[in-house]
Amino acid sequence: MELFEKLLEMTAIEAFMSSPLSLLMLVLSFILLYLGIGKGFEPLLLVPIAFGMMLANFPGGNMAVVNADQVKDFHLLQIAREYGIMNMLYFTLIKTGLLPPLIFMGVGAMTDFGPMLRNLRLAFFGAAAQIGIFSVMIVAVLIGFTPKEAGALGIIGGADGPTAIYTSIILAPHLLGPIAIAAYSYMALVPIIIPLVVKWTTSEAELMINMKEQESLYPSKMVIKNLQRVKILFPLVLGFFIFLLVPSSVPLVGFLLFGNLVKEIGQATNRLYQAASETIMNTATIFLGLTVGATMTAESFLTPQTLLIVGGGFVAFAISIAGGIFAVKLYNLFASKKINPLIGATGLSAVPMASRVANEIALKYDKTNHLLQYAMSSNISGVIGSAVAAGVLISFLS
Amino acid sequence: MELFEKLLEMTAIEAFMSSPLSLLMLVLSFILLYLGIGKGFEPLLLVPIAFGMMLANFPGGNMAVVNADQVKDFHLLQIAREYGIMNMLYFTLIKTGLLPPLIFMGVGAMTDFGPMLRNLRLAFFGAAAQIGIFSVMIVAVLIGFTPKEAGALGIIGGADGPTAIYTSIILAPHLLGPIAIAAYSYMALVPIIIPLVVKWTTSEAELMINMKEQESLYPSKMVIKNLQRVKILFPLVLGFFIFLLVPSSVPLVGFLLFGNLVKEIGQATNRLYQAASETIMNTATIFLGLTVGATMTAESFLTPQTLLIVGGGFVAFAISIAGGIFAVKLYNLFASKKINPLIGATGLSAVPMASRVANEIALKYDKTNHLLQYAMSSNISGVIGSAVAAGVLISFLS
Amino acid sequence: MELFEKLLEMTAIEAFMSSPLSLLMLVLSFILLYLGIGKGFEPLLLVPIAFGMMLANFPGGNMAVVNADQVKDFHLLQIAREYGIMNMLYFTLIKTGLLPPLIFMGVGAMTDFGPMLRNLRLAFFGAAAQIGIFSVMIVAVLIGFTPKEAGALGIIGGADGPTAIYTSIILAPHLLGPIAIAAYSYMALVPIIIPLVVKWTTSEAELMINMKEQESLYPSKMVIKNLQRVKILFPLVLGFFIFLLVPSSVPLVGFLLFGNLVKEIGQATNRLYQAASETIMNTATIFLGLTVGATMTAESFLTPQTLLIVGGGFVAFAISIAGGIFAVKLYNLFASKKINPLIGATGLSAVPMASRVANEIALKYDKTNHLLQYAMSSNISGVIGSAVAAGVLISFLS
Amino acid sequence: MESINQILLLLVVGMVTVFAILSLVVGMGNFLILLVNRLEENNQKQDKVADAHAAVITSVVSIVTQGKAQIVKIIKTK
Amino acid sequence: MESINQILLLLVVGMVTVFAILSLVVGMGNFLILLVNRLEENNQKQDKVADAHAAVITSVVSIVTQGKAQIVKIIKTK
Amino acid sequence: MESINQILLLLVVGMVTVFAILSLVVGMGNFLILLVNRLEENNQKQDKVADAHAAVITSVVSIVTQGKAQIVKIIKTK
Ligand code: NA
Ligand code: NA
Ligand code: NA
Repeated sequence: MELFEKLLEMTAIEAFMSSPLSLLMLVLSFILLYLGIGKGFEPLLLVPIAFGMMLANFPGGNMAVVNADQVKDFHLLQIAREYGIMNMLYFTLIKTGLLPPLIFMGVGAMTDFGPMLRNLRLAFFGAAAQIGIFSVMIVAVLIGFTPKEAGALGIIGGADGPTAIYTSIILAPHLLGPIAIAAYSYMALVPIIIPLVVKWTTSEAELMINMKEQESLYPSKMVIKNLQRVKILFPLVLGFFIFLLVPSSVPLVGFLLFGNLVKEIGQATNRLYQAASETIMNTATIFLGLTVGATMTAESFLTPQTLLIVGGGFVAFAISIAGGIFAVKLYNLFASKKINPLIGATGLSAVPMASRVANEIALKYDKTNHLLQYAMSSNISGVIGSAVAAGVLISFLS
Repeated sequence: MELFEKLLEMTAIEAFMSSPLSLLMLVLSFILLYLGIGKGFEPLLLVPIAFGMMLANFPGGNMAVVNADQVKDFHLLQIAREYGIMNMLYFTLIKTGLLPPLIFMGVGAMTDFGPMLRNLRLAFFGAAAQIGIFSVMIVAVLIGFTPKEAGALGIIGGADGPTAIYTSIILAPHLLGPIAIAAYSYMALVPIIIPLVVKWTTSEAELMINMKEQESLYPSKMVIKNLQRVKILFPLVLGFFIFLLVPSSVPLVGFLLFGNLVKEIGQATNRLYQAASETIMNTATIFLGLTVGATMTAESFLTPQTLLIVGGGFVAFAISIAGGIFAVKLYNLFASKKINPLIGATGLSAVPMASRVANEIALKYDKTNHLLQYAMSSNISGVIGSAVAAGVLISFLS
Repeated sequence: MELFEKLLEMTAIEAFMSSPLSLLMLVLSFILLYLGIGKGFEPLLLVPIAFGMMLANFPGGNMAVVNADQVKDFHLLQIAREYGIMNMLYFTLIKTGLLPPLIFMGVGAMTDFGPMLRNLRLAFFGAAAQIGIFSVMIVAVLIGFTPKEAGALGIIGGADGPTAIYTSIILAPHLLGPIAIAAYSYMALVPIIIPLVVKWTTSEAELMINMKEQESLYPSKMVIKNLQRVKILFPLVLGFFIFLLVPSSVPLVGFLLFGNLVKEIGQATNRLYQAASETIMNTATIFLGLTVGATMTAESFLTPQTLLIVGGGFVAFAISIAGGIFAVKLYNLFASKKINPLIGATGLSAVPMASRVANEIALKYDKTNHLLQYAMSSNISGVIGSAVAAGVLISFLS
Repeated sequence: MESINQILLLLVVGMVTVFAILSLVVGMGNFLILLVNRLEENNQKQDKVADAHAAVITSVVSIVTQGKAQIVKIIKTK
Repeated sequence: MESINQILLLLVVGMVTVFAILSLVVGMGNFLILLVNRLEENNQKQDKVADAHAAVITSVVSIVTQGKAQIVKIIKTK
Repeated sequence: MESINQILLLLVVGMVTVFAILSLVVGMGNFLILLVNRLEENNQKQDKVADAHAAVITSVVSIVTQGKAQIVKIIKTK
């Protein structure tokens, strides 16, 4: 019998009995794994997040990220000794805010500003589509979130994973898990959310506005004679102004533009491009996913706040999409060269999924209306828009 | 003359005179380099280990890993300042237990569970072949090792580098160097050890049991209609039960299964697979090798314990192989569908070398007896077996 | 009006007004970017250095590396919390001296000692070309630099980026920025500096010495029957002696030779070669560049010392080149098999640029005088020469 | 002697656990194979991504990425 | 109520800033395109690396690297 | 003045060391070349992996890895 007791003691079975909610968390992690693997919802992030969540919820596995108060003033070797490698990774890579800028460097190295530069005018709509961030923030304050928490919740409406994670780390690290889950899930659900909001807010006539037709009716005078050179100068000059006006966005936008710069320079900095877009990006994604997942224990996740975040995140997405659409409608009231409101719908970012969805919707109404290149313009500018919005929130709230 | 004194002072010559054993360590490091490069013994590990050993034994080079007591409560910047970069790397990456799980993630990403799933029954023999671990542990306690040291010594019989290193880090970090050397050396010597043990324990008739013949005599009813889907579900479901029953094995098995999962999902998580199997794996291998090598200074390595570890490691390997073989013999007593005892011999792991060796031996006795696919089943299950055994040891002894 | 005030407060505009010199630093960073991107001056290093410099000089961006005294006894999580991720990276990766050895590992993995082994005699001139290091050091002490600072300044004459950075980190971290800039800029300017010094110090007759002609007049008896095996043994045996005589050079030379070893072993250690020459190298280059750049704030950079470093660095380069040339001339006085003085000019290192420049100059005077392979010998030995010189400086001054 | 008893117990616990886990590997593996086989039989008729649909996806990706990306594999997710 | 006022102000500040930055994106982008177009027109005649020169570079690299490296792209830098 | 003397001494020590190390490079290099040449001469007759043996290895690897790996190089180790 001693043997059986020893065996039982070693297992996590008794511990599960005393905290049965951990089992619920395991079920949730399997659901997320199903969404990531079976349904293809942002698998690069959802699979490691869900796996980290699973590991964290086995009592005795020593993989759950502990409350920051527990490791106050600990140095990282102490954290590793007391709470294991997952906490070491979390407090070194995530809590310090290191990984989101590194991932943004990779995003920059994989972003082509070409479509935006060819349709610069449309970049405006990436601004209007940030309205969901601030609207939901206000609602969140009204229903009892602190301003910091409200800001972190609102930023889900920026439809940008690293931006949402970075903002949460700084403003409300205790909500990091649900915010990351909500951000990536809704980004994966963009093919459902955008058509829904579009149906509520636009008419068939508007959706039939053919971008190429408008282009030939009112041709742009602008010709780009050396796109490559423009693309090298663009991150430098743009950086100068953004850093000047919103210095708190430097960690995100700075690394984004650096990654983009080493890509556009080409062969001469190819080694840096490889590091930014592959080596660092892929490694950072694994560690970000696993550690963010490991923050989601029953105690930290199964709270009313999580439900509000999941709900609020959806509202923020919807308002952002509607914001972009109404900005286009407003523009169309005054301009003779009309814009398809779908171009506004992609302003929230979720690159490049949103653009593909917009393109598909447009083709349904007019088989010749290939507006993908146009949608990419507001789509990409939405990334800059939400990173700047994050900078403003951090600057005012932290 | 002042010049000559100054020059001499700068060199390591005087220091070597006061610690001539360091020269012996250099000779050992060159022998290991010869084995790794000239003889092809696990060069990926033995070359960096030997090089780290060489660097560590030049007095004044500041590359030897110091005793953990000397850096008690130091944070890593202090360690770097006082004891240089090798200690910084060692105490951050190894002493915390970080690298072995990361390497196991890579092992998982390079492991195909297919051969095991196609011959599941044979996976049992990966359990019997762990007996060497526990037998040698008992002997070690009897001859005076502490239980923790004995557990770390026994785990050499698991024939799995990262598992042995991880267990040593936790149970007996002062023995890490010789245990790592013994583990990787005997894994390299599997082509010599397995034939030896097989000769001692099996008859020619047994070695002539033809697996494919048995298969056609007693065909299995099981058909796998979608191996890919099974391979995705397998790490998840298996993980659930292992983590539940042996939560202390989560750092090893959890990362192994995560690496395997991102491989099997395929294109959707290819970036994670790249990071796990290349970027992280290769980088971790360099740092693991160099720092483990750098723990082997004359004081820490030239002890009677090292000889006992080298001897005990060999015995553990031999017993594990014999354990697997006898388990097959026992099975054959009762079953009509016979199994070649070589399938048991590969249960200790040392993937895939052990399977190749078993295959070669079988072919010597029967030119049609290609049992590689069968051997891989117990071979791979032996990896899980020893990781679980390590979890049990850690859970009971640490 | 409150709105406008709030907006202004968020920006860096007011801060720039109180520290207008930061604007000058931004101008300098754009000049460096122009040199790196537009002129192709060592873009792999100058682009990240310049970008880091730009980020650091936006007040409020929290990207400037602070004085080491400010973070005395801080552990890295504290540094991250108080001073942001750039300081975290700097104090973990640079101040500890970690990255230059890792980069040297990559340099080793990309260096082929073949040309040097085929023309071993010429390797001597890599020694003479280190004279610039020590001469400028003496001058620097005379004009008021401390010996440590003088050593760090002199090492620019080694024409080797990682060596210069490593030496500065240890001897004079407050001068790291300008020394790194000077080292990489003059390495990029080698196509201008070498011809200049050659013109001042050599006659046309000397430049017309045809290496292949000399070779056929006085053929070498040495034949290499198995270059591959020599190349594997070479780093090991050479390492033994260098580590014995100058143990303080182990962090640089040890990692260089390890990288070279895993390259020369070939397929068996290909994974380590990949990690050394790609994964670690590229990642380290990004972080080295950005953080070194981020040390250059107006306060730390706009000092008289910076001008002296820029001037002294040039003098060190010139003296080193002349040193190599005069060593050849001296040799030619006594030997009948003459050597083209351009072989001496490449001894300072700046591999492989210096050799290409020497080759081009030689071809101007004699269209058949392809001396590239010969120049590579002294060129590569110059890397070892300056790493050893750095070891001596560190050993005596730190 | 106490210590030796503990260590002997550890041998038993260890081998029992290892056998238990590898039994689970075998059992679970067989169960998963059967489960997936069952699912396969049900889904077999509807499990191909229509060729026409695939062609559209391929061409869209080609446009978006200006020919830099290509479709390696299309997985039906619903 | 204080807090709500602050948050409303933050909405205004935030949206103003985002619009300002994206106006800069548009303005700056147009300016850069025009600037580069102007530079292009001036440089157009002298902007090709002579084929002869390229051949020399290619062969030198091939010698230095013993055929292991190849010229991917030659950029004129002055 | 003390300091200047030290620095001058450092110049001498430094250059002497650098010359010593590079002499070792030359000497050691020549020694290794001769040593390896000698070894080569002795081993020359027995230094090839038999083609038949290589074919077996290649096919085994191909089976084990289901065609995913290929033999890049076979080194004789004993
Ligand atoms: Na956005
Ligand atoms: Na094993
Ligand atoms: Na040099």
